[in-house]
Amino acid sequence: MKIRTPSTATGDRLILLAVVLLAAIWIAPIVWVVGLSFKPNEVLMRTTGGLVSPPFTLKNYTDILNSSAVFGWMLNSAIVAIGQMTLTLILASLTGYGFARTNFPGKRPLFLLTLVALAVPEQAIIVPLHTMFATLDLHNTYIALITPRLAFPFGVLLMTQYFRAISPEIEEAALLDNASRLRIFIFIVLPLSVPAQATLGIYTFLHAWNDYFWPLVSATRPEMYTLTVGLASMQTNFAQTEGLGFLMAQAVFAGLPVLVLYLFFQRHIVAAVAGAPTR
Amino acid sequence: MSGAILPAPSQRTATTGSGIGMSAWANMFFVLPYIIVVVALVIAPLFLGIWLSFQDYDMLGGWAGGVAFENYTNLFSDRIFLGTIRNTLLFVVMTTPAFVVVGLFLAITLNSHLRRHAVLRSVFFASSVLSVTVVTLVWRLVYLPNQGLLASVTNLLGLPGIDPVTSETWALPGVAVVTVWWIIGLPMTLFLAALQQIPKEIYEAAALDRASRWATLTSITLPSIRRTIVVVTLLEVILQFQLFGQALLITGGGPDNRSRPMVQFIYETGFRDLQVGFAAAASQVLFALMLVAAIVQFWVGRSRDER
Amino acid sequence: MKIQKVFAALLAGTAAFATPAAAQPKTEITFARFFGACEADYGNSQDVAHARGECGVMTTLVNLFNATNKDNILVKPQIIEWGPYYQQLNARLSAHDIPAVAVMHSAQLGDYVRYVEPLDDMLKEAGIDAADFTPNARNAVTVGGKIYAMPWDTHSWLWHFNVGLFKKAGLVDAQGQPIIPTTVDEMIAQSKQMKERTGKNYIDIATSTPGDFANSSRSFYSWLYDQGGTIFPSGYEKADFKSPEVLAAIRPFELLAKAGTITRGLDSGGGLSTFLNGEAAIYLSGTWRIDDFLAAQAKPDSPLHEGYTTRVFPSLFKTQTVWTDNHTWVLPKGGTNPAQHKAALVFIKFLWDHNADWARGGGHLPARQSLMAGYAKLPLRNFIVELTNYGKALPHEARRQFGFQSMIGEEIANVINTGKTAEQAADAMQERSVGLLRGR
Amino acid sequence: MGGLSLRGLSKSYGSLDIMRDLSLEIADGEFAVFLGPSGCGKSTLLRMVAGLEAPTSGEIHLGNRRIDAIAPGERGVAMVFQNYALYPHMTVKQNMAFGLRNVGTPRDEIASKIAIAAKMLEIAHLLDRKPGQLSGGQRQRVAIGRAIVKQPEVFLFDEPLSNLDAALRSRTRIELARLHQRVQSTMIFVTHDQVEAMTMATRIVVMNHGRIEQVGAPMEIYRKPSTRFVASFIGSPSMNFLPVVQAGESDGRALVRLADGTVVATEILSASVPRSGEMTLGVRAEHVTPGSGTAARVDVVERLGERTLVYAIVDDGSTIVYDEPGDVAPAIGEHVRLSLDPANVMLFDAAGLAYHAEPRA
Repeated sequence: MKIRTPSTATGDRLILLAVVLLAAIWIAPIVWVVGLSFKPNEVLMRTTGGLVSPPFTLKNYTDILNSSAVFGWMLNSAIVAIGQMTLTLILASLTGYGFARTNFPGKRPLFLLTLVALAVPEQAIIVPLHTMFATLDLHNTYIALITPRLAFPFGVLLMTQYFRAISPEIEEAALLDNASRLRIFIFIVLPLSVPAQATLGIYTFLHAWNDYFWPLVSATRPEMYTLTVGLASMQTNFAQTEGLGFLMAQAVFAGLPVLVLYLFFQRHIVAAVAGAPTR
Repeated sequence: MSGAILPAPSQRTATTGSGIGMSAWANMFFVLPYIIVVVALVIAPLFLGIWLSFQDYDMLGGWAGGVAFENYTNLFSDRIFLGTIRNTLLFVVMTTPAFVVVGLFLAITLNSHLRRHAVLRSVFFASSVLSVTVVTLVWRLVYLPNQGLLASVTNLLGLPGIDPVTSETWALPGVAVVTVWWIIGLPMTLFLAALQQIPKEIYEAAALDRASRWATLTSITLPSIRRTIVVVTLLEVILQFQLFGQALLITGGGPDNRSRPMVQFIYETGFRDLQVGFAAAASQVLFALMLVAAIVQFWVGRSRDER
Repeated sequence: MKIQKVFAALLAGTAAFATPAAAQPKTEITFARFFGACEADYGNSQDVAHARGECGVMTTLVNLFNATNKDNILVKPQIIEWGPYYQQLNARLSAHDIPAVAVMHSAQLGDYVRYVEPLDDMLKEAGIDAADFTPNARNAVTVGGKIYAMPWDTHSWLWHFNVGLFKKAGLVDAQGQPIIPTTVDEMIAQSKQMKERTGKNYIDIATSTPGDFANSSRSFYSWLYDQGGTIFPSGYEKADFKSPEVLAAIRPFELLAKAGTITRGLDSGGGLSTFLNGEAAIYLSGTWRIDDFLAAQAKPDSPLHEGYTTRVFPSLFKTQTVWTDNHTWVLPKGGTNPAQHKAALVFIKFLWDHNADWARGGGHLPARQSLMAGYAKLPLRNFIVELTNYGKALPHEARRQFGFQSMIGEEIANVINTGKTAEQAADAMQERSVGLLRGR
Repeated sequence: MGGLSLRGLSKSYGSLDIMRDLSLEIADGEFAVFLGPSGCGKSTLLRMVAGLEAPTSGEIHLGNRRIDAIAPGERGVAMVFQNYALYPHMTVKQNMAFGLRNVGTPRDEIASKIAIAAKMLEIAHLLDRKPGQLSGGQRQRVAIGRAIVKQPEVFLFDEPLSNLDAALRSRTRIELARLHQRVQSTMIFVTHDQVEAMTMATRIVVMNHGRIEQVGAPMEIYRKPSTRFVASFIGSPSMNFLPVVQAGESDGRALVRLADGTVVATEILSASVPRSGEMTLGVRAEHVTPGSGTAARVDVVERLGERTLVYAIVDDGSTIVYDEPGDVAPAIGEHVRLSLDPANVMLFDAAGLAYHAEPRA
């Protein structure tokens, strides 16, 4: 009690130290990836150490950029990821609000259905899903690339929880302000859920962007490849031994857009709504 | 606070009828689009999968008719499969607490507008943007016996060598470490979003009450985000039950089947060995386990809620 | 459905950007393959003679064909990563999204035989002389007496030697060539001598990931065939891993592991760099690595500079055989209309005519007997050229060959990495084979 | 126009009855305060008027419209919530404008209404801030401003002062009273604080257990509480309650005997008082005077400045609080004699029902 102030300062420093140490562990492999991406593949066949010593090369990156299809794949990935993110956010928000704040016949069983869907492993449905889309002749379309991931029960659960935590008085105030349920949803509830939206948005985007197996079996025409499938198709059969630098460059190339997106979004995760300084 | 005075929203509206805004039936339109999607894209394929699990169906060899429970009886006499259940459960038990604790620690520590905190958040998120292929490639370099980074460090410190690739004991923990490293960004971000919902005034009040850091954590922060902790735990359990790529690409499930997860078994039997019906049965077992885990957690979270 | 249509219409606009402008009325055929893409290095190059590596040769071959064929045919490659290639192919077959021409390992052919066109007549029609197939290639594409694929190569399993280490260990003959062990005991003795004299491991093998498990099983099959052994003594619905031959084929790994003269827990990158850095005497890998090591040998700072050579995976038993596999081209059923079908035949004939380029640039043994003499003139190929006569593969009747390869490889990796005995491994293989052969 | 009529309202959640058959008329322009302990149903009643909760049965009329079936926003009521319920992501101006925008009020009209309200509430300089940047008192004003701009027929206040500190609370009380003078709208104010009720109300509705205990003007309720509950809830310090037995009558007025045997005269008509049963005598501190009467010993002395409260213990152990008018208070432990003003003592029967003095003709 009495000596709190100094101990808090020490505690702060200790925690910061722990975080910085942890961050060092976290960033080391990433630095390694970036470092490897600038090394010639032949050198990497012998050693993956010596990151700071020459030779360096940009060839791994120029090899990617020289592929005529790569920007088409990137566009595909962007369409798929943005489409999936947007639609998931809309679906999850609407549904989360419906479950959190409204009532209707059959709400309980429908919420249970969501929970059940949550527990369905991807592997359990991928074969039937592929067959379904084949029957509908939808493979090699954006619809097939986007829709299978829209049923994202976790998103619904997350939004439900988040909406529940918003004070009901605010909505009641809006109700008394003559706002319709939809207006309340759009003008009050959605803006208040920005941190959750940003989180869910990043996650779905990342998931869609990095997805591999489904686009692999669904988009078989090279012009419909996503970036992950396209980049992987460029790898030779011995990529892991002969093309390590190239692989790493691909990883950096494919990861960069998501990282940029995160940097953009994280302002909203640590948002201005509740986090605005009171003073 | 208001929650204590006002009845829960669902309770309130339950007796409302047409009293407030829209009618009850109309509210269903909030969830209807999603329900349609989930039925068409999850529930329907799930039932197809369940049907498949009772068939002898080879992806290329074709359909050889129903076999009743044969796929299931075969599964439960398959030592490899039983091993994957053990591995999967162990893995969930290893990683989920790590995700929650580390994620929480990072979120609480880095929840501010400070520039250096923003940078650190990005660092912890950055690993998530890598694909599993690259993540495992790098970590295999770390884990390489004798020459890898880990071996160098343990040698330097004079510790006994930990060799996740060839050790039956360390294989699964090795995969777990990679997994936590890879996707800690998600729980951290979820916790950050939840922390944003705690009103600043509560912390100010606590500061005025001269609450210690620990007291603030245990009596304000944790209770305020308890629901999120439940949700994150649930999510991580669900996600980690579906461990696949990291195990496949780091250890291949070995040594001696000690790190092969259920999904790898499903993948190998279904997609490599083409035994779709058999793999479907294994999928249903995984589904059942995950469902039980989800229900138990939801029930635990809920019963605490009601107290 | 309606929403889907609206959505599709909306997206169609966007898709138009991603789709290259429609080509002239050419006969387009799809060409599914792995081997990677290397536009950066080969772009639109048609210089097949100077292409190096599998990717380079395939890319320039298709470029050349598209530029020069007289039948107005356009081959559209659909390139997929090697790892999930067959999973994707399965998905495509079940979705009736079928390529006109596809690459296939001969080990897989048995599983796919009812999905691909029998080619006896078509090869004739295309002007491909099946009599020119090497014995190994003929065997590889023939199922039940019929040809189902055009063979493209034979690849096989070798010992790659660091001759310098062998010299240092005193294990070279008068000509300075490594002494090749002929029995298990000799091999173990050599390995111990190597370790004593040089401190280096004798055998370098990658054993830690699924991609690497093939390394152990290829070795296993080779030693099994050397004894005339089989894992299918009584039909293909039941495997037998209890025979003395099976145990004898696993035993060398157990002994090497006990002697501590084999690398443990390396992945493919680690295995390769171990050899390239002169940290092990013998690298277990395939025909496809020869050119890499020759290139390394040429560099003065390379530990291989003192000498590199290769031999067919040595028999430690009564006869010399070796595991082989083949890249082949198949025409999946339903992948073509009549015009495309004709075009596909023109294309595989073109490939057939360029088999020598593949052998030279890709490093594999050619599928054509008539090219063997020329191939043997390439560096070190004289040591391996004979293997197309005696190399063996599992019969096509054996199902789930991929599964067996992984399973056997994994169990042998356990012997190497975790000290299991040959008997324990064989028992595990026996048990797991039941699951693999279950169903259909 | 703005008279509010609640008719036979009942509310239950499942089998739990919150309110049974409650009726109440509130005249146009009245400042009615619903007063009662937490859980008494006052908030539920307010929320039913607002339309945030539907009565299980009964009707609500505003003027000559029946409003219980129409949407909250269309009822012509505005509400100030306990936690203000400001929209955190909107500026003060946007907060106030939201309700008007929802009904399609022209932009310039919105602006002028906000300007007027902001001036009245002295928040004009805060219009571009967000709630998170305001102090508690400022938020309070914004919440009121948000209600004012809608020019509702009825203002509803749900314990809006409970989150303010004491000084701010008393200031706001005055401002609210002033506001009521100015806008002349009907106001309903829910509180558990009897001071708020006494200071602001034109009429107080005391509630307990989902029932109305008493409705009346503040002084009426103070002087003539109809039940022991009301008597105990109103007034500070709380009324003294002493167990008594009836001791006959004198001149038709009831006499009661305290536990120590002292007989106390009252001005209550003995005919109105039930003959049998335990009775409780109630008397407020200001109607107890030291000098003669019941003996007691001083226990605690509370100096409030303008008055001094003395807590004295009677023989039977019960405590009597009284006002010491003089500057010189007795010392603790001192023995005093206390007399109760017959005109202002009241009696409560076992059921809590009150019997009041009857002025002599």
